Amino acid sequence: MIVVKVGGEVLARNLDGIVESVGRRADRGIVLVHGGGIIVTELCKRMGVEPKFVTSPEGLRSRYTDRDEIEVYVMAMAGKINKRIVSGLLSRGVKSVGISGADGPTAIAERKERIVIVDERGRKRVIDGGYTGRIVEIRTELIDLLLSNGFTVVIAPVAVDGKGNLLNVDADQMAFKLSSAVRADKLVMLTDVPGVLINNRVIERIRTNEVNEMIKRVGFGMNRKLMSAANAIEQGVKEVIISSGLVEDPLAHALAGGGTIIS
Amino acid sequence: MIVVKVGGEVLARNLDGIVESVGRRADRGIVLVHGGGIIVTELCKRMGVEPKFVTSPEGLRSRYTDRDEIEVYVMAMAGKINKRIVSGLLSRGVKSVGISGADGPTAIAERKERIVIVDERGRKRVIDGGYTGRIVEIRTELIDLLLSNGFTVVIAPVAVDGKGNLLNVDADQMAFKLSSAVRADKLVMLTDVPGVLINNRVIERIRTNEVNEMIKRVGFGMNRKLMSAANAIEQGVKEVIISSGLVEDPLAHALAGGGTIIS
Amino acid sequence: MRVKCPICGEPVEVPDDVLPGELIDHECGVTLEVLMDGNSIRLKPLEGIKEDWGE
Amino acid sequence: MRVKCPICGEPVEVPDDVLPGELIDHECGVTLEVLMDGNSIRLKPLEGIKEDWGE
Ligand SMILES: [Zn+2]
Ligand SMILES: [Zn+2]
Repeated sequence: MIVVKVGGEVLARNLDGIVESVGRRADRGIVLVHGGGIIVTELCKRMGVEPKFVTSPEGLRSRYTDRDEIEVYVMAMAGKINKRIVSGLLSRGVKSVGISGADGPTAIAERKERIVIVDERGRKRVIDGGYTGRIVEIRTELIDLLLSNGFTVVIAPVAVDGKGNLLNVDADQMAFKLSSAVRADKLVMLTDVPGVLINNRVIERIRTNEVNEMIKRVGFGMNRKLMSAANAIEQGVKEVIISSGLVEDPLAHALAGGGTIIS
Repeated sequence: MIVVKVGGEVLARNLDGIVESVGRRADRGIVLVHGGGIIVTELCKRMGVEPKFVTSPEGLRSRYTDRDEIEVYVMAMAGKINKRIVSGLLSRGVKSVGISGADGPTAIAERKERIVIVDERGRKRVIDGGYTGRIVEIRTELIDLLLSNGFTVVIAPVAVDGKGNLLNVDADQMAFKLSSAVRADKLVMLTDVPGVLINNRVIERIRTNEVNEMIKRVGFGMNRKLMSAANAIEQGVKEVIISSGLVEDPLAHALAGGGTIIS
Repeated sequence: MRVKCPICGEPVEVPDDVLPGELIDHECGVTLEVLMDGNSIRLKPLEGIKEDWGE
Repeated sequence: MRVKCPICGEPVEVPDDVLPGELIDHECGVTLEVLMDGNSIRLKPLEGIKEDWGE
């Protein structure tokens, strides 16, 4: 059984290619975790929902998901993108089910109830933490049931907390935690780069004990992926492949060693 | 096992009441089909998607679902409303799964590929039929699997055709066809009226052989419901209850005989 | 503008402001659909309309 | 405006344009959260912030 994560950039440029590639290997048992940040941003714009940012007392600026934005986020992720992938698989004869982490429930997250920010006047204030969550538990009952009955499972990066709040969770983190929880043979991360790059060369293989050294030499997004990959392998995933989602048949390419294998 | 259909008007006014009522009886096995037309219309407005209407050569004006509108429809139905119900059930400790008719697939529909309209210049023209569908097949595999494993199933009125097009389908029709397909004990239609009204009085019971007589005496929306109800009963549903979704504990009220029973 | 009817061969009067998909009932009894490809116009008997929709 | 510190009892200077949730570090070392109910102002030691978020 393999978990595939595909980001919003890749979906925007190659949705059909991804769907085709996943569909061809559906009999292996595939859980596809999708992102879609670009599409959320675009939709927010169309609906006049302004992106909000907050500044922490340490000066760190970050995106803030308020009540309006989580609504758009859920619609775009669990509605638009998720169902487009499902119907694409279906048109290729692959039976699939699209869920979010709230269904089952499958992904339970914790939200920051309150956060401290520095406001426009330069004064510290405590505000509601918004609707971003950190996954604290994966329940595999629903996914196991669907996979063992031959369905390809497509998951939107939405989680739920104990109070029933829908939360925005990072799709990478969802893929890592999910692949650990279901003890996937492989986790394939399809990105818009060909793998882990150092001096413009793709590193073919990284052992978990080399990750700490490696993360100093790669960019910010990639170092988080590497740390999470090492973590997932410690939790029982056999290997993580970071590879391009923009090539012909991205899964064949990834499984044939095109990209970086972390093991 | 019972199928419950709840319309958009009722959801807009009493979503929590419906969720609470369904949650209390989850152990009976419930499939909840929801509408949400009001929310789709509102969202279209916010996104600047104008509702479109077409006129048939017979002079009949009807709503037209174009490519922009089906996108909003899917997001609102399968994203916003569906996940809000699922998370509401979850916060009451009820494990549930929200799907659309495209998942599985569960509801296969046929769309009108081309339709004849009379255009603004008064001339007949043939145009693409848009994204409204008529359900031609219900596959119960996914629903059966979920129900038999203790999940409450929440279904958005989205279907799919053989080419993978997502289609807008009438939630009433979905509920009727679904309850026939799964051979439900009961189909409960929760509406914004207290039942089938004649001279302002709720008719307590209607036999299927009385339906033809009855439909002349009720309004347009209700006569379609009555015809479909009679049809569902012929197909094996034991009874259809048409009842208010706006009272306290609407399912208890319906199952205790509050409303109109068709059998 | 005049185009030959593909069924009876007689001329069909096509309005100058015709749009793709426009339907013209010809005197021989056929309903013709206007197909446009750039500036060229073809007429084809109307097909593929399901009358019996039911909902 | 001056309000009594709930920890040390000494006066705390509160700006006139204060907003709900605003934080004031008092000289006794406590961080106070401003709670507003209509026009009345209360100060409460800040609680319920998880520092260790990790992501
Ligand atoms: Zn002719
Ligand atoms: Zn003090």
